[in-house]
Amino acid sequence: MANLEVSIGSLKLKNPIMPASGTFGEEMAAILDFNQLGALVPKSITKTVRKGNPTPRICETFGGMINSIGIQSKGLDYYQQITVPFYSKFSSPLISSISADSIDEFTEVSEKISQMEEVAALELNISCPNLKKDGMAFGMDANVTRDLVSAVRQVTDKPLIIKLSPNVTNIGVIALAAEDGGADALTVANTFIAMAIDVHTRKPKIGNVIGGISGPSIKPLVVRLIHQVYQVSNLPIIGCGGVMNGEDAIEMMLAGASAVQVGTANFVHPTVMLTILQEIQDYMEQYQITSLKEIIGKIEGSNQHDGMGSFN
Amino acid sequence: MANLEVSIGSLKLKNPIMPASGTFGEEMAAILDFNQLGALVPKSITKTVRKGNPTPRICETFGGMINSIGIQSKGLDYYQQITVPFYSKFSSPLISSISADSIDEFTEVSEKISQMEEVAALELNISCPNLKKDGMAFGMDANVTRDLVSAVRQVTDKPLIIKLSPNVTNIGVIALAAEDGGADALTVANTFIAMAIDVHTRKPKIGNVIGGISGPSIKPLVVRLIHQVYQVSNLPIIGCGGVMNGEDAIEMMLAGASAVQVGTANFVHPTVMLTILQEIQDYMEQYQITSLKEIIGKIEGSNQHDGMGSFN
Amino acid sequence: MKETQAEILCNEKLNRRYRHMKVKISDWNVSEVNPGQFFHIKTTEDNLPLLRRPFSIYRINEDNNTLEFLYLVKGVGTKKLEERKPGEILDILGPLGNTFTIHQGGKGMLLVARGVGIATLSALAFAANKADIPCFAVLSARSKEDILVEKELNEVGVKTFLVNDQDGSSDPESVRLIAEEIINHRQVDSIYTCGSKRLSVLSRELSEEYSLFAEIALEEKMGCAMGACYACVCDVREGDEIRTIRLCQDGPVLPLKKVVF
Amino acid sequence: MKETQAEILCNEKLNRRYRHMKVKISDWNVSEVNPGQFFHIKTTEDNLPLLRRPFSIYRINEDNNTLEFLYLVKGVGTKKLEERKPGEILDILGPLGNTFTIHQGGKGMLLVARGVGIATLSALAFAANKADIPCFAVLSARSKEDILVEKELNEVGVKTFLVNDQDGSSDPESVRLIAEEIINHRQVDSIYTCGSKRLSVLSRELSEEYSLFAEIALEEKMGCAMGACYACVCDVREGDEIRTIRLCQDGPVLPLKKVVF
Ligand SMILES: Cc1cc2nc3c(=O)[nH]c(=O)nc-3n(C[C@H](O)[C@H](O)[C@H](O)COP(=O)(O)OP(=O)(O)OC[C@H]3O[C@@H](n4cnc5c(N)ncnc54)[C@H](O)[C@@H]3O)c2cc1C
Ligand SMILES: Cc1cc2nc3c(=O)[nH]c(=O)nc-3n(C[C@H](O)[C@H](O)[C@H](O)COP(=O)(O)OP(=O)(O)OC[C@H]3O[C@@H](n4cnc5c(N)ncnc54)[C@H](O)[C@@H]3O)c2cc1C
Ligand SMILES: Cc1cc2nc3c(=O)[nH]c(=O)nc-3n(C[C@H](O)[C@H](O)[C@H](O)COP(=O)(O)O)c2cc1C
Ligand SMILES: Cc1cc2nc3c(=O)[nH]c(=O)nc-3n(C[C@H](O)[C@H](O)[C@H](O)COP(=O)(O)O)c2cc1C
Ligand code: FES
Ligand code: FES
Repeated sequence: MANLEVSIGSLKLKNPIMPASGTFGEEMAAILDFNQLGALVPKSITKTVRKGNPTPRICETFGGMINSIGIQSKGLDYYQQITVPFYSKFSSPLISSISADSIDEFTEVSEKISQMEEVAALELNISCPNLKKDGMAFGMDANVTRDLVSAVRQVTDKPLIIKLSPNVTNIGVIALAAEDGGADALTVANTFIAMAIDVHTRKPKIGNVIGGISGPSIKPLVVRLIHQVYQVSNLPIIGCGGVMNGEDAIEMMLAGASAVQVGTANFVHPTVMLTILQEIQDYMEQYQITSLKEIIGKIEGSNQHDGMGSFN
Repeated sequence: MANLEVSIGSLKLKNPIMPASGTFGEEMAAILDFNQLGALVPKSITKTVRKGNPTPRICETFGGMINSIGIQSKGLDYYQQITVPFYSKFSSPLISSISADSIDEFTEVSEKISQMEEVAALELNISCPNLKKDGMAFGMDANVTRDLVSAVRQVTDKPLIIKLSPNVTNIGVIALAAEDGGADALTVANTFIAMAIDVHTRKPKIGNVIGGISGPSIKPLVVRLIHQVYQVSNLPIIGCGGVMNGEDAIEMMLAGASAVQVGTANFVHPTVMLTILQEIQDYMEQYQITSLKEIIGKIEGSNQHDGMGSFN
Repeated sequence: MKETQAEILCNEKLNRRYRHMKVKISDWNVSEVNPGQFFHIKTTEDNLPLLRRPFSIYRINEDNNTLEFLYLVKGVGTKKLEERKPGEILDILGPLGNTFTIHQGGKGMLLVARGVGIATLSALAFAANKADIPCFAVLSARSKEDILVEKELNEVGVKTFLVNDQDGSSDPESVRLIAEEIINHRQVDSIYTCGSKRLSVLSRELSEEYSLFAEIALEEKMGCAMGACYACVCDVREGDEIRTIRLCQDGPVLPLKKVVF
Repeated sequence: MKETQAEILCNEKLNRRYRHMKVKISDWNVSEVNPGQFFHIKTTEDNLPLLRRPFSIYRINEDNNTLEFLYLVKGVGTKKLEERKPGEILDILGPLGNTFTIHQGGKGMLLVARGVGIATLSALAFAANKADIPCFAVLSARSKEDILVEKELNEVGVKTFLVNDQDGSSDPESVRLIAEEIINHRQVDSIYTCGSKRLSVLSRELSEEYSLFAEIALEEKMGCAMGACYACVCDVREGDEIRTIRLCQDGPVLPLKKVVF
């Protein structure tokens, strides 16, 4: 059988497929064998309890959806007492996704979670708004990103994954800042800022007016971001955005991703991650690939292109 | 009958619907009555003849397409001698879209085209790469944008429309820079940088590796950009990206657009702009709207939101 | 909870706006489905629309292992669903959510349904019938023609009261008169509602005035329908506290008194 | 050029990979369509896939105002097209592009087609038949079963020569022997090719060696198919210069000698 193992820095995964934070939860264990996944990534946790945003919190778009959940969270205590023990029952490593409003809070939560043996790695959701910077997301500024990552790096020895925001002029610069700060890997990327209006009510379709778009419609944007980051950074990349099937996952790996997160597709078919794994195996068989290392970053005929500029 | 007139600064349009540059050409006069359009916007012109990019130049994505034509152009002489006279036969105003590699070239081309009475306005395609800045697009840097717009402002009295690049961290800052430089209106926006890989050949689906994505899949991103620009800038906005029908056009107007460009949809149905006009009229009738001014920017229940940050 | 490939047995127009669909389950037993629960249905095989759509279970047939749904043709998803033909395979995920509470030995129940809200309440009515609990239903709709499944309810002994907007009989005050008439004369000790905010408010008032056990089935846009995404939240009052719950997991059925309107 | 709502009369499987479709035009006359031209077809009403797909006209029937297409089921678009049923309305845009040049009074033409390339060349064969020009066709395919429309061509007097990959008869050297046999013995003064680069190279060689008039029909991905978007470009040699032309407007038929392989 094909070898699906990949590594994200020091973190060895039995396969490259894992859920994207916020699209996966404990309840899904009733229908999905968590032990078959490369890793487990629960919803981003915050220090304190958060109520989240007003409804409607999602709306559908052509080939995607906008969400504005607002990081509803039960807080760190609940996470440490209930969530982590729940996930530690499974053989797949637990990656804890963390959100916070300030560097201090990121550091505090990261430190506490790092002390838990059951947690294999941390993923920092730096697309969340930095209250100290007018609510602009941490991940939209290279200096803030570097400072944030360095601060968290001080308090943890666990693999530190930074989930980048795609809403930037040059993601390469942010990727390098995270690398500088001491990141071990990069998730590329979170949702794109989007908005939809109901022309009949004239109201925004999302209670919070704007939200993040995910799903197959964003995949071409994400493949480009992965390609760009792969060219400038040495860190392993976890691709994320619009993966619906095995070919989409392979496409991201060819662009440079070592592993792939699946989000919105879980809502469409709750066991889709297992289907994707099967399709990856079929692909490897078809092309006689024995290890996924043979395809990571192996796009052909692509001259080094910085991904800037217009091509119309 | 409903009044569909809108104005883009001093430019009065009989209706808000016009083609997006690069998706419209003289040949379409065989099937589409150009006199019914709000304005005519031919493909971006460059100073000299340009061959464009290698094929394949387009590929399809879920709900969209990537293109990398590479501004194939017959050059300024041909444009002045053949293209402009052709379009001047129609009653709808001609907006000349201009691309260039440097501020000097933008200025030179703009000056020459401005001297032609037949040209009603200029649209600067600032998503094209600035050869002086490592090929980073003009529109990705606020200072460059301001300098470019000011330089062109010196040489023309025609309405000056700046077509912004969506591939930026904060489009509001670029919009204000263009306004500062003396722009009369903003087109929001050009295509998003994207990429797709054929997993069977392992090759990029576009000869140029990366290209710009357009079509319905990007509409929620563009509605958000229009909303953001509308909140910070006083300039009239021309919405562009993913409009397929009348409701899409209305949605952009509610977000703040005074007029709307239609691109990819022309490939799907070459007379779609006329259908869209009819659908706008039907909508106005249904809601007893007598002038489009009643809906421009009239989204309800939207608190001033800067569109930054994450909302997952 | 399972993702099941169910065969469509019928998918018929009931009237201008509503459809009735019956599907056959081949790989598990429908007896585990309970009134109030719903299924998250993939309306079309390609991903346009992308997301599933939630529909309450209208009728559970243990004899032939089939499930029935009633739906309003509304937007892109239900338009695709409407095109699906008998013999085709429908991808359904469920059963999901919690269920109505039926008092065993209850004296009688009153259902107050607006529009397709009766889909959700019918499953309860059929169960009441099995449990020998008398059941009364006020069916409210835009017009006489939009009244749904009156016959099917009557067949199992549910006494129905029809009101509509056209003759004004559906306004809350008129419905109150009908409901009070039933409560006063027919031994009702519980009330269930679905499909209208105005009727929910009325039902709550009645439940307080007449000390009725009261539940409501609510709707909210859903992503996962499995408790993972926090899209489908709703505020509930618990004592002095306002708590946010997920309707797909902690609902769709809630004690009427807890709901924050 | 028009966007037409054509009624599908038939859409049948020819074999494992290919389909034949016939549509009825009601609002204009198909006599304005010429061999070599193509239609840009919306394979599905919803926008998945979004873009139209170009298909050559295979047969023009002036008697009943119908058009016929032959197509290979390849990816998402042709899979949707395959599902379309007789009686449904198909949105087609055309006729587009230029046409083959037929010498009036030509002595004879040789068609060299690979796979579904014969779709494009058949229209020419039928026109040759009308113009009383003898016509010979080499039909190359992966396997015997994949050979298309041999019977239809024979019926109008086209002499066909079948080659395939399975028995090796389709390699360019074998095809050269067949072609030279025809050219030498049957009075041929023109050659037309479509569907294979190897056979195009062979055809060009033959055209040079035997001074044949030679044309080729080419393919490239298309956006607008109306000359507006510059997606479908191809390089042509004009004297010492290389020029870029748009296949949808300046093609799909080109003088074989101008093509840059
Ligand atoms: C638990 C539950 C049970 C339901 N049971 C039934 C039923 O038995 N019969 C019936 O006709 N309808 C029922 N609904 C409502 C039904 O789900 C919507 O009418 C349907 O999703 C509309 O989809 P659309 O694509 O046709 O409409 P669109 O308006 O195009 O849908 C756009 C988006 O909004 C969502 N949406 C729209 N209306 C609703 C709504 N009322 N509730 C939740 N999401 C909505 C859709 O799911 C979709 O994501 C139920 C809803 C819930 C939450
Ligand atoms: C002028 C012209 C005439 C043609 N005539 C015929 C014909 O008569 N019969 C026939 O079977 N095929 C013909 N083709 C090819 C046909 O257009 C493609 O096979 C078809 O577009 C594939 O679509 P798909 O969605 O099934 O495949 P996919 O591979 O999923 O298509 C993806 C994209 O690539 C484009 N594409 C893929 N292959 C081609 C191709 N060979 N040429 C151009 N674009 C392509 C598609 O249009 C689509 O935009 C012709 C092409 C051209 C340009
Ligand atoms: C409903 C929803 C909730 C999400 N919540 C989070 C979150 O809490 N933290 C986070 O980092 N990303 C969150 N995301 C973003 C996803 O993890 C992922 O980056 C995004 O959905 C793109 O992947 P997809 O296209 O496969 O869905 C959320 C996405 C959705 C749709
Ligand atoms: C094939 C193609 C060519 C284009 N060429 C140009 C161009 O020359 N200049 C320009 O400013 N924009 C160009 N664009 C971008 C469009 O004008 C428009 O901004 C974009 O397509 C988004 O709109 P849409 O989604 O309605 O297509 C091109 C787009 C396409 C698809
Ligand atoms: S729909 Fe996802 S939590 Fe309820
Ligand atoms: S397809 Fe647009 S120019 Fe040919």
